Amino acid sequence: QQPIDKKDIVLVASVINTTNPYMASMIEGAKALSKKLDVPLEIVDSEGSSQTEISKIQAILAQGKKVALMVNTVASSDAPPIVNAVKAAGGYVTVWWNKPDNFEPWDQGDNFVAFQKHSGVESGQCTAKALADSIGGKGNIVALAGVLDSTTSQTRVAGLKDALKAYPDVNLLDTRPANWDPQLGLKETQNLLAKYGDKIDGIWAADDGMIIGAVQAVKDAGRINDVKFASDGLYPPVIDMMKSKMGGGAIAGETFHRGFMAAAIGLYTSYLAATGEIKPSELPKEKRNSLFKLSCVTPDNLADHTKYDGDIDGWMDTLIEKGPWDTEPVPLVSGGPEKLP
Amino acid sequence: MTDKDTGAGLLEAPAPSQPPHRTRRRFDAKNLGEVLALVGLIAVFAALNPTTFLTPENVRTILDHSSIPLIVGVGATLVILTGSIDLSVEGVMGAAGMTFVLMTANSRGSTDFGPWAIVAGIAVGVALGLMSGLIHTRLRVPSFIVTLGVWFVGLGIATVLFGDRAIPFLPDGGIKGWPSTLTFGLPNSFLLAAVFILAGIFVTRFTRLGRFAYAIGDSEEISQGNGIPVQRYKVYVFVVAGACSGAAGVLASLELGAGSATVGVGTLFVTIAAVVIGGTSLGGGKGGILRTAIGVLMLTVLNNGLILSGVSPNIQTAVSGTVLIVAVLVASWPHRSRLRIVK
Amino acid sequence: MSKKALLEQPASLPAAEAPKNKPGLRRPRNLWYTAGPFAVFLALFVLVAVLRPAFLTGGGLAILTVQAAPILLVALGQAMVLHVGSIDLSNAAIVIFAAIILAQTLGPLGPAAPVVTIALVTLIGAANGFLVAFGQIPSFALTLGTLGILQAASLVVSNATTVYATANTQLLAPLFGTALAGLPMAFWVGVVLAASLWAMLRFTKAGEGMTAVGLNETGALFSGLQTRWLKVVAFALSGLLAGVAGILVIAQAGAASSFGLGSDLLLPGIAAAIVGGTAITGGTTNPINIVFGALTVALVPIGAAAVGVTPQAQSLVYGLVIIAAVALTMSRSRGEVVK
Amino acid sequence: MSNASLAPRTGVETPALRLANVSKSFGSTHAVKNVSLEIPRHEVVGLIGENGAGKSTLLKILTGLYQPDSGVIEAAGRPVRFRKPQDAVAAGIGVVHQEQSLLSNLSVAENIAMNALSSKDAATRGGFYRWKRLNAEAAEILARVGSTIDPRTKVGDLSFVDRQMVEIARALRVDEAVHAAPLVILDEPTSVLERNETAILEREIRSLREIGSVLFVSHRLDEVLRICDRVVVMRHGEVVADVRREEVTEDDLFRLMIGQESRARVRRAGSAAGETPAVEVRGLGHRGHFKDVSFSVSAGRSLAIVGAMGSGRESVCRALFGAEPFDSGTLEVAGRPVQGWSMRKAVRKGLAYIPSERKVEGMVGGLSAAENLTLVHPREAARGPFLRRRARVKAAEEWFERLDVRPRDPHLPLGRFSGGNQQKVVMAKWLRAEELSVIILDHPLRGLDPGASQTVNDQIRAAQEGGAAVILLPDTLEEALEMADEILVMRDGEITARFDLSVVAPTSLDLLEKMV
Ligand SMILES: Nc1ncnc2c1ncn2[C@@H]1O[C@H](COP(=O)(O)OP(=O)(O)OP(=O)(O)O)[C@@H](O)[C@H]1O
Ligand SMILES: Nc1ncnc2c1ncn2[C@@H]1O[C@H](COP(=O)(O)OP(=O)(O)OP(=O)(O)O)[C@@H](O)[C@H]1O
Ligand SMILES: [Mg+2]
Ligand SMILES: [Mg+2]
Repeated sequence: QQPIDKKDIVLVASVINTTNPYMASMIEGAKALSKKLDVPLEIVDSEGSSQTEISKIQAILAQGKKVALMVNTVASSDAPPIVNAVKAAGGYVTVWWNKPDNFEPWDQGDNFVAFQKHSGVESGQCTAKALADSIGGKGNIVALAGVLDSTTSQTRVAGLKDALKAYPDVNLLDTRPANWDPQLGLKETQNLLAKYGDKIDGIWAADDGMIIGAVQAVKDAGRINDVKFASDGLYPPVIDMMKSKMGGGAIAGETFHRGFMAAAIGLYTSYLAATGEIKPSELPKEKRNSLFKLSCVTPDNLADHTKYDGDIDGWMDTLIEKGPWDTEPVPLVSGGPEKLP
Repeated sequence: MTDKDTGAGLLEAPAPSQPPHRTRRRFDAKNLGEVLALVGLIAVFAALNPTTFLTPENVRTILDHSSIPLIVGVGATLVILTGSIDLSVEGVMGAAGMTFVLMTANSRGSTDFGPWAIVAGIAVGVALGLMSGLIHTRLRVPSFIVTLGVWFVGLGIATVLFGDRAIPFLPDGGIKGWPSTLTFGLPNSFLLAAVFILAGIFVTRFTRLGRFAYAIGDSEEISQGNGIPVQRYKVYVFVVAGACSGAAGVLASLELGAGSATVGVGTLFVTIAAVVIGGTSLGGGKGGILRTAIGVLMLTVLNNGLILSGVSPNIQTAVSGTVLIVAVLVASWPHRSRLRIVK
Repeated sequence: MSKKALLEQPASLPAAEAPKNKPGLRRPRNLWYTAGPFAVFLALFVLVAVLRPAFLTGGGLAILTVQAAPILLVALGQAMVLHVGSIDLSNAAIVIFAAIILAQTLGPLGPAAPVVTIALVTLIGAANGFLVAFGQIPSFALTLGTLGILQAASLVVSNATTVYATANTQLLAPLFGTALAGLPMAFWVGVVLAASLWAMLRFTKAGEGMTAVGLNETGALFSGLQTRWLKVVAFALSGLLAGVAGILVIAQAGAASSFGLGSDLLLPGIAAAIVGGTAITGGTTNPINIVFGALTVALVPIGAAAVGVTPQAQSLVYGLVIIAAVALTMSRSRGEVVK
Repeated sequence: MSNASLAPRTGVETPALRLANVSKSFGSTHAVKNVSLEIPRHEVVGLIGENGAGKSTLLKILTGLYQPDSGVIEAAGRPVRFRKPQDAVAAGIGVVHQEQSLLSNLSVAENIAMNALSSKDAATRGGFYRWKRLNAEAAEILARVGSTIDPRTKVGDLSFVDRQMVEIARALRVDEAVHAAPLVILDEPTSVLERNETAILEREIRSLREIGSVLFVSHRLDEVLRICDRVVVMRHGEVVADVRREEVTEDDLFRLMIGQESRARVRRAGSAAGETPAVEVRGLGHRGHFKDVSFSVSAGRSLAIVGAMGSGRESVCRALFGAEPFDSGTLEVAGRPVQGWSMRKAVRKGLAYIPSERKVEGMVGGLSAAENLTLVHPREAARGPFLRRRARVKAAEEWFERLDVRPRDPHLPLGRFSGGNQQKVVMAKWLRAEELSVIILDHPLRGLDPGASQTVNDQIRAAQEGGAAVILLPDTLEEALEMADEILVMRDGEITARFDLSVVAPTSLDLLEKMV
């Protein structure tokens, strides 16, 4: 396929919703990259629905535009129809976070440029470790998972359970799905607090959206000084909680990865393929099914990670300079697919 | 054929004389059925979880969790009594909640209007309820579809208000802690819900609004013929429902301590299921707010009890679904007949 | 009951009366009522095409029909249930359940898998209908319950993960791979099913019986119609059509998961049925118009995105357009009670 | 209306209500054409006319439910416009509609006071109900019509007759609401009433005449002549006669209404009992409804069951047709005992049931007349699962001709025909069955005008001659005596007497004696 002229390209970033801080950050990153590259951008809001996601992406394709698409798929099964549609329209797509296991970019041709994610297992492991350490390697914890059928949530929970093997005295009492939602995080935590009372020493969540509700529930129960939290994503509100040493350092562990980085890396990968700067079929497999570095954050090393949020433009410059696979703090670390422990 | 005999042959003979005074039935056994089911559920879970279920802590959790569906249930019951339905609950809660959060002191630092923020939140509910009511009555679009649309409209307003900036948090202290603070040993959120329920019962027994809701649900045409301004009262009912959803949105935001467009998530199905389980007929005209309250408590107890009993989340919806079906089946079994029409 | 039915009886009729017409044909209803759903769709489509001409040239219609196909199937099933005066809240859950079953059986069973899947979900639909008709449970409550049960069943069967169709996917490929008149087969399948249902309602005893049940179930009962079985048929059809929609999910995505593609068809399905002129009170359904209802419902998000409504405001637009579309296409008559 | 001093000084002779050239049409139907009439004070005016003559429409205009297309209405000498029901109430007009219009889930007191409740009257204070006062007022009005219903009872829990009394009580409430002399309008209030209640109503109408005036619609010409001072006859939407009671006989009225002579009533020649009964019940019982009911009817014979309200005769008929269950005894159709009896099986065995609640049970108003016609026994207008629309329309046209259904449009939804014509179609749908064995008629003439009644009666006889057994629940004892070969009397769910009319000829009084 011929490279597409830069002025014909449209960047498209598809996000699950517009109100989750991670998604907001993705939009921010997409906008910043679009400005840097001077290529127009469209945002697709899936409103949490696969149907909506696919139809909106198709609507953009329908206008005959040549897209460089980054899509944070709502569910794994969304990837094939999106890839097929993009392929048919002659665009390029990079998928973030979810795809079917056997649906590999190299089997689909150049238009499916790459699949990218941060390791879920690693995320679960590092937050589990931080949480277990913070309660002195001994005690009871509960876990809040995401939507039941989400692979992201499942890998993180698998990581949590794996890491806990090293802590025989830490007991995982219960795992409840809270659908990534703060309100459900609140309710489920309240139920768990009622069920286990003062037994709970730590709360783990698959994502910071839910930890916001969990923290609120624990505060209401007056136990914020007794319970530790660990979760994934280091959302801005959680940074504040860590910085303020809320509950005497209640937030024990986090992971660092950024929506704006994910969106920009994904978009930029597609963009490079669209302009012909990379030829996907010539890339090694780990660059087409990639796991990016995920940093474990504890209150001690928090400061190392907050610097990026203030300088998104600067980071974009580095990205464009170094390329999608080699930009700190999220360089490519290995190829997928992710293996469950 | 004309009747040539005069007088004597008019129709049938006099009916056997009736008992002089038939008193109205205030309480029928069916009411007790739902209460018994609730007691039964409590007994089962108390037996399964002797150390955790009936603790004050857990009872408070249950009451706290029931508060939002209870408040929404007051409006939903009124609407359903008129024979309409209000699906817009979650959207209205989102819009009202976001409005409230952004108008009170919050981490985004927008202007703080103090208590007016609560008023504004409820006003958004009222406005959306008014919109539903007016479109439903003026354009004569079925309430099902109007409120489905308004659900999305509310969600859209909430999303626009949320924008793409950081989550607005409520500051610690202040009113954020109010819902979970205890008064007389009960969470304020539940006490507020109780006030709504009592007010709702009062409205349905003693005011035109409530009585006319029943009348309209029985038959709109007859109500119209009896001079009830049907369309106007339907609008009122939707406004009340909007206000209830608005208040629930404000309460939910207070509980969460942050603004969220999806603050109402899951409320609609719980509420409607509670109305149905309570025995209010979706056809309108039959039922009541107390019944809905019992239905809400049943569902909240069920949900909480299942979690306490360690039922796998994968099958939890199946258990709730089965209980819903069994509850309705048991409630309607005595009324089965070959002529009964059930929609 | 009696009083209400008595009064609502004449109400469900459209007001306009045409003079005597050809024998063998039902009196033509109000023209707008017949053509409304098509006109609304056309107007919206033209609006989008004018604001964004590229939408038309880029094969917008084909994309639209891809999206509309599953909505159409679910809406047709819903309309059959609405036609007999009930509602089916579980049909989207059936879609997912069917898709998961199909994904698991397509490899081992091959061509028999879709048949088995459809048979299974038709039975599930029939079970819904059986409980509604013979258990005398209001359908709203019953299907709310079966919705929960089916959701759990999907999670259990799929082990709460994504299930992939591993082999024989080529069997389903023509659904979205082949086109007829520029539109995918999947959509034509929906259109053919709509036409068959239209003919069923119009030309068969069962169809007329279902109409009678929807208009006045007591009257139908006293005429010796098997009203209860007719309801079972309606629910079974809803299950069957949901099963076909499940097949489309696998044809499109090759995989299914409990909360993935197809899980959120309930509300669009109901909206499409009603935008297509189906009376929520029963007895008035035109399956052909539901095709346009489904197209309209599918067009709104696509169109809004295409004409560049900001993402945050899109659900607002969706809500308003659905209300407006129904307000425009609904059949109303003087004095009719609208609930 | 409120300010009497503004009224033109027209003296005592000002009629309570005057209509001048009032017209109302629905589409192409001129329901009411140029009607002018006066209802003087202290007079009871009867209004009669065929089904569909426009009576109900006229009354709906007078009560604010419809707006006239043209014409003037004057109340107490001043032109008025009733835009909503309360306007009419404010002008002192109370009404009992032809179809009951009570809210069944509200209490009796609320229903009686509804017009006041919905118009900021003293019954409420700032939107709040004054229950005590409501109940007291209602009890007082109910006492006036001789009813002992507790005003707090839910209307839905009342019997049909009690509900009618509540309707009447509500109409009477207008004289509480305003001080002007009330006009009470009664649209066929007696067609559903028992004799003693009719008597109470008559008394009440007479006492109303003392304070105001009454407009009274009925198909019972004898009753009209007994109660009314004057009779207005409508035909095709127009007033064709306005006569004083003394000037006319029932036959005159009949002729004025229908435009032809009333036929003399002849008793049908009795037919002998056949060998095998078409239907036979032995010891049939259903707890709480009826017990130990035994009878048989053979082909070509007719059996009438008479009894008071609550005698259980309707339940027996419904059990025969499979609409209600029975828990003891046997039912044999064509000599064979039935098992798992249902309406569907009944229809298959050639039973027909014409229920009294026509609009709910007897038909599907939203379907066309032709479709209704083939709703039962569809096989005769179908090929396999497919309908034969042409054959059906032909059948419909034929039956329309035979029964003189008007309008002659089988495509019109049945709900839009007038009651009498609906009843003809309902009859036709059963009569066209190829093997009709038993026809059960529950008040087949209720609400029908005399002309329509004749047509329907003719059809019943024709069916009987065609070999069907007839079971009839008649409106009047005379009807039973005229139509039946055998009469059963029921009381409290049991048969108290049997009369074989070929052996004895009982009088109405004989029957009455066994009923109470
Ligand atoms: N709402 C309506 N819409 C259309 N036509 C109507 C309507 N109401 C009445 N009509 C027409 O007006 C005519 C008169 O009807 P109306 O009900 O006044 O008759 P009626 O004299 O009360 O008959 P009955 O003795 O059966 O009660 C009918 O034949 C009918 O065609
Ligand atoms: N929605 C409607 N549209 C058109 N015509 C109507 C409608 N409703 C009623 N009608 C007409 O109004 C007339 C009166 O209707 P109604 O049902 O009162 O019959 P009726 O003649 O009073 O019956 P009955 O003889 O039992 O007293 C009928 O002739 C019917 O055709
Ligand atoms: Mg009439
Ligand atoms: Mg009549």
